[in-house]
Amino acid sequence: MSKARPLTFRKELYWALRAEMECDPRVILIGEDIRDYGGAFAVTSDLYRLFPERVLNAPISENSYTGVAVGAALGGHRVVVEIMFMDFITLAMDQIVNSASKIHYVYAGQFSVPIVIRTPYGGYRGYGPSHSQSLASWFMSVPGLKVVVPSDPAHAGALLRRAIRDDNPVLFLEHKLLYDQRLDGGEEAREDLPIGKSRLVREGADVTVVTYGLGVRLALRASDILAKQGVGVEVLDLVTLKPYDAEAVFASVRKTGKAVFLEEGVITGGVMAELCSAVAENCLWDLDGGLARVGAKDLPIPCAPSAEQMVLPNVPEVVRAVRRVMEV
Amino acid sequence: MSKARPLTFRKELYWALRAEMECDPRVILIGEDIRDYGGAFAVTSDLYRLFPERVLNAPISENSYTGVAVGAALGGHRVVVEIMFMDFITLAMDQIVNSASKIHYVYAGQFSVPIVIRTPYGGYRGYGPSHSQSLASWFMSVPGLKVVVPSDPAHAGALLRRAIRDDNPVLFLEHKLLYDQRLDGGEEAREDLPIGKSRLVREGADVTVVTYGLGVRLALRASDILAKQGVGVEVLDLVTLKPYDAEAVFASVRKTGKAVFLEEGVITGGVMAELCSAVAENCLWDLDGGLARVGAKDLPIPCAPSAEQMVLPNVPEVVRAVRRVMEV
Amino acid sequence: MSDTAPNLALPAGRYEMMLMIRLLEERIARLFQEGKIHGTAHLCIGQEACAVGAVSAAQRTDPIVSTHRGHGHFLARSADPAALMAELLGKVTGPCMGRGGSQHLCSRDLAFYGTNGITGGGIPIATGLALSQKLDKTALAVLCFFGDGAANQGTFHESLNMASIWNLPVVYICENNLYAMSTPIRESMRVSEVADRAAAYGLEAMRLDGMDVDEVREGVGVALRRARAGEGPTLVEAKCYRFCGHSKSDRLVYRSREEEERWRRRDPISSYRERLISRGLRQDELRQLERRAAQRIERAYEQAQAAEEPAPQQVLVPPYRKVDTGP
Amino acid sequence: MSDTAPNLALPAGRYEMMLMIRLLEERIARLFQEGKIHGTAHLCIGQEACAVGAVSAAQRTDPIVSTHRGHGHFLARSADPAALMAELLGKVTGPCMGRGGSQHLCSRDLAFYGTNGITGGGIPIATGLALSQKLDKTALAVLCFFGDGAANQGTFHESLNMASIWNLPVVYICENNLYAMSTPIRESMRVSEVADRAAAYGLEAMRLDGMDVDEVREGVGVALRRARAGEGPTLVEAKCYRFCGHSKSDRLVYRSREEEERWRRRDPISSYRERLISRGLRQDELRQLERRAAQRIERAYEQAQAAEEPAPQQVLVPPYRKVDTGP
Ligand SMILES: Cc1ncc(C[n+]2csc(CCOP(=O)(O)OP(=O)(O)O)c2C)c(N)n1
Ligand SMILES: Cc1ncc(C[n+]2csc(CCOP(=O)(O)OP(=O)(O)O)c2C)c(N)n1
Ligand SMILES: [Mg+2]
Ligand SMILES: [Mg+2]
Repeated sequence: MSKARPLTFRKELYWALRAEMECDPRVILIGEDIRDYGGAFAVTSDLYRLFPERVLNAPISENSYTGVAVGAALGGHRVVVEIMFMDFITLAMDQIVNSASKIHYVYAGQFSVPIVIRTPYGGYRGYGPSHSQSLASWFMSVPGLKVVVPSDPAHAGALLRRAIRDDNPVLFLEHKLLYDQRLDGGEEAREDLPIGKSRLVREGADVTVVTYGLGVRLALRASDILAKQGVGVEVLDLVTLKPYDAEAVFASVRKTGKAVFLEEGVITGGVMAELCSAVAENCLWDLDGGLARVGAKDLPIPCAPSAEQMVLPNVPEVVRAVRRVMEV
Repeated sequence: MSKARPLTFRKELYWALRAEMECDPRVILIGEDIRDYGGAFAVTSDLYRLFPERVLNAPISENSYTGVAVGAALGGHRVVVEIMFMDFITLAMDQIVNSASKIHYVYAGQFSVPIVIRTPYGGYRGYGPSHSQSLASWFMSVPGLKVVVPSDPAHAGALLRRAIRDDNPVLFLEHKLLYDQRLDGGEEAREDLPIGKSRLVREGADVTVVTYGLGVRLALRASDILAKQGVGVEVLDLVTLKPYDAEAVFASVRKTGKAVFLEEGVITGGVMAELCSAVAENCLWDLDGGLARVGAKDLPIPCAPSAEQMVLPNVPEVVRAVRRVMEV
Repeated sequence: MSDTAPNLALPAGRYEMMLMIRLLEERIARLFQEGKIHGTAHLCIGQEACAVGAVSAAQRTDPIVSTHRGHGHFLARSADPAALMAELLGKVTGPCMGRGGSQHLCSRDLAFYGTNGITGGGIPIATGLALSQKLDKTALAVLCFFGDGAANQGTFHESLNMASIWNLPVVYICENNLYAMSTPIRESMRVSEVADRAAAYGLEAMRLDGMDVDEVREGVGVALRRARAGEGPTLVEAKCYRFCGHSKSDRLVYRSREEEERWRRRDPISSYRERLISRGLRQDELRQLERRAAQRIERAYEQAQAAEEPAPQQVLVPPYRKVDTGP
Repeated sequence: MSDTAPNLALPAGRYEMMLMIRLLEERIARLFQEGKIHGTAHLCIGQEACAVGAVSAAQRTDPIVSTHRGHGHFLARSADPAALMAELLGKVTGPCMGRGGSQHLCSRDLAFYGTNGITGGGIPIATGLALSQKLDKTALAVLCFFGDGAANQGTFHESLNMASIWNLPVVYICENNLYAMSTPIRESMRVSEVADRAAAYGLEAMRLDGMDVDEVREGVGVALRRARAGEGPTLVEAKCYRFCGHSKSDRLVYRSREEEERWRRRDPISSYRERLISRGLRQDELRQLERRAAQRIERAYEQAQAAEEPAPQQVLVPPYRKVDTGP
């Protein structure tokens, strides 16, 4: 394994793909411009040179190449699909929801569909309304699907490898702002985490912030600010959104007695609507403070960077929400 | 207006379409088999005879004919799209989410997209995993879209007329089991309700049940049972899921101090995840009992009627949930 | 005559299978009328020659991807009407334990990769199965059924294109029964034949009489051989007609009784019967075979009827396969 | 020379407009390099003849639906580089107040129904606009641009089919620049030309040299006349080449420098310049026009630069139009 360049989130994904392709000849990749272009976000890089027959450039046909992945999975392959931007997953919903996710159960266990759908999500880059969305919440209600969102380079690779080895369809979301993040500490810093397990990123006694993906970065920054004000924020990274680690969330909220639920997607009907509800149903009598959600305003994401900032969540909003749940 | 046959939910929708087509020549209908077949659920009936050029049979091309509706709306028409089963809306997500819903805001108000997407949803008919889903929750997080779900014939017609007159894209969901429901009391029983307003279906002092669509029927049945046991259940029909009537929900929960959130869709990430969260955020200190959600298990909907019953929510589950939130 | 499955390599076997399909579908129609099956189903009465002709041309391990109108495809491959009946009746002895029903009927053992409730939804899946065969260098080819209506779905376009550029071993069989539900093909496309679309993908096209089981068998056989030889996919169009309604609620207002009559005169089963007789098959042999076919269907119904409905612990299981081994 | 917009009916006007597009795109590329624009943009350098030829053939009220690579289409219709620049720079003077940016640029006044960030996403919208024209019996026809890559998207198939069966007044213009991002057309389809697909929908096909503004203008003019006369839609293929990368991150590894050189020799602007000279246009007139074009772009940038960024009360508004009148 080359160590010349520093490892990044992007490279961790690359090495994970490469390792799985090396040890399992059934693993194939399908996506747009993932051969010589190396993928829009340069994740697949030179894999097509190492595995020329196993890296397929698809025409711009999102729904059908996702369906092709399902078929190839039924045929015995493990398929990693790349959807260039999560916004385009709108085109592939039928094959994800009605084929990939249902087959194992509806066919009474005769088949499973070991596909991973990798796709970059999220904003803060001025890419505008059709290239910036965080649409994870839709998939919370899709039975049979798993949803995994790494938030740092230390876990990204192992999570992707586990996703590929998982016999179930996994939606694997990569925040665009994370690709360049360095793996501090090199390979030794890598950590393995099973799918379905959350990660306690920072302990704190006063308020729990439940989040995922890039939200972890915002939560940590807010926590830094609040720490100076004497508020201990516990940051919990869900990592797997579906099926999520309810026990860990409940345990943390029971400890702190209050919680802020943070995501980049639209607040209304977001991923955190589920988490906040689950906490309200299960931990109501353990609360000594409030519950609050922070996320994007209920608007399309404007292109103008100044406007985008106003629509997407930011650190001050997280700080304010923490303050709010502490006022009883 | 013919009064020979009793009015049903289906006929109320028919008359609403007909009335709007009569008074506004810009209204057109697009969908599969909506001409001589009259629509899979016989809603459009003979409208193609009355308006031969304004009722278009579309080829089986859900994404594109939804996009055609968007284009025709930009061209000045009001378009009612019929998607034969809500399960097929998976194919039209791109045009709904990335075109119809975003255009007004992203184009800075230069255009609006007055389309209504009518589609039958829901199970309990043995139609199986691809013809029974309740997928409303996805649309909660789609900025710019409205979502309306009538629960009875008295309101269905006026709501559809309002949806057609609304300048924004409206997703209009019709539960299959409601089509045959009679309008008791005839035309006088019709009631007008603005989009965005909920409906207090039954007053009660002890527990609020928030629901919509066919859920209202389940809630009322549960309420009947609980009334005999001395429990007063207040049944609130959301009617509009997006933007929803938060004030009314909060007011009711503040009164009763506890709430059950009922829907037919999958509980996890459901519509009620949003409602339950909003109540938890806003009414926490008004609660004197719990919050609970009732909905479908996190499974595809099996075809076998016996199995379907186990997966979809039922009246005893609602009764148990009400009992649960009352145990403090 | 022993009670082995009809041998589709033989004309009499194909005849018997077509008859079984017809009788099965008619039985199912009755069960709906009697309220013994819930939900819906799409019967293939009139289209039996397509199913039997195509499936008979394939090897038993060639993957099949079917449609909402797939009972014939399943029966032609399985010769097991009891399994199908059980699935429709929602019994645990159905291959999907009643979860899938008519529109999501699948059998791993039979390499039958599902009927499909989404019009056009199976086309990419079949294409992916063909990709698997190519990558694994198997000698298998995929049979992908769909209707004329599905040929207007984006998946048709996208998938046939991919099969063509990747040169995949798949035979696309369009059962063109002239209608998609109520919509006549002339109102849903401006070409007179679906096969006219093959050229848009650089695909071979083949036009067959879908009412003639032997013509379908031969044509599909040629296409399968091409696929196996690495010569790429074929779009086969088999013109046929459904004698029944689209589904149970269909009042058949959109086509004329004359048109129906014209096609009924070309009934694939009775015309094949005549052909067999003219080729020397004896009437009494045929009658025996017909009796047997009827018995099979009746026994299948009884068997399925006697089976169990799923218990809660069979239904309320996680929708995941439990495997999560770390790297 | 006065400062009115270039008259696209005249050769010199078309030349000036192509040049403006080129200069605008080059200016935008520089702004990216300087970090003055965020996000991304797809430049149409090399494809100016398609935009100017097609738009010049249309009436000013014929609706246009564009693509992610749409600056040229917008400028050819608007002649207003300041509006475009403002939109890209995220200023309130952009027609969408900076909300749409490069990929969702729209102007109601110009009947310009948006560039589109979803490949193939505009095709059904254009088809719907054409349906509107037909129902309203206007004399307008729609121009629908898309790329060769978009021709593999399901929406292409579904929409062209609908336009054909409904006989809609729309001209589909495929700007075939031989690549979809890095994917050469020969790897994404097995027909040599996108126009080969017209027959699958019973559509007229037309093949044009997309590097020749006059050929595009004439061809699209014919197609527009057909559309207006109720003779139905046309699929026009204009072969062209983008001289720049797909977007700013493109390292152009997927095509050869020789190929690029070959196409650059056919630069639509310099070759048209020569043609104009050979037809008698004077060099000094051309140079004056060129100076003016450059000034226009520079002034546009300055104007846009000076405009305001959106304030919170302009951004944080409801995404709905406020109308809800009861029946
Ligand atoms: C995506 C989708 N759209 C619509 C339907 C409803 N539907 C079921 S079958 C059918 C007609 C299909 O026609 P065709 O492909 O010709 O097959 P046939 O029924 O004639 O065998 C329709 C519209 C569906 N099941 N899926
Ligand atoms: C649905 C969708 N898939 C993928 C993309 C990413 N993407 C943007 S442009 C492009 C290539 C389009 O190629 P073509 O249609 O030939 O247009 P060109 O860029 O060559 O002008 C791709 C893949 C997208 N924007 N939308
Ligand atoms: Mg058909
Ligand atoms: Mg291109």
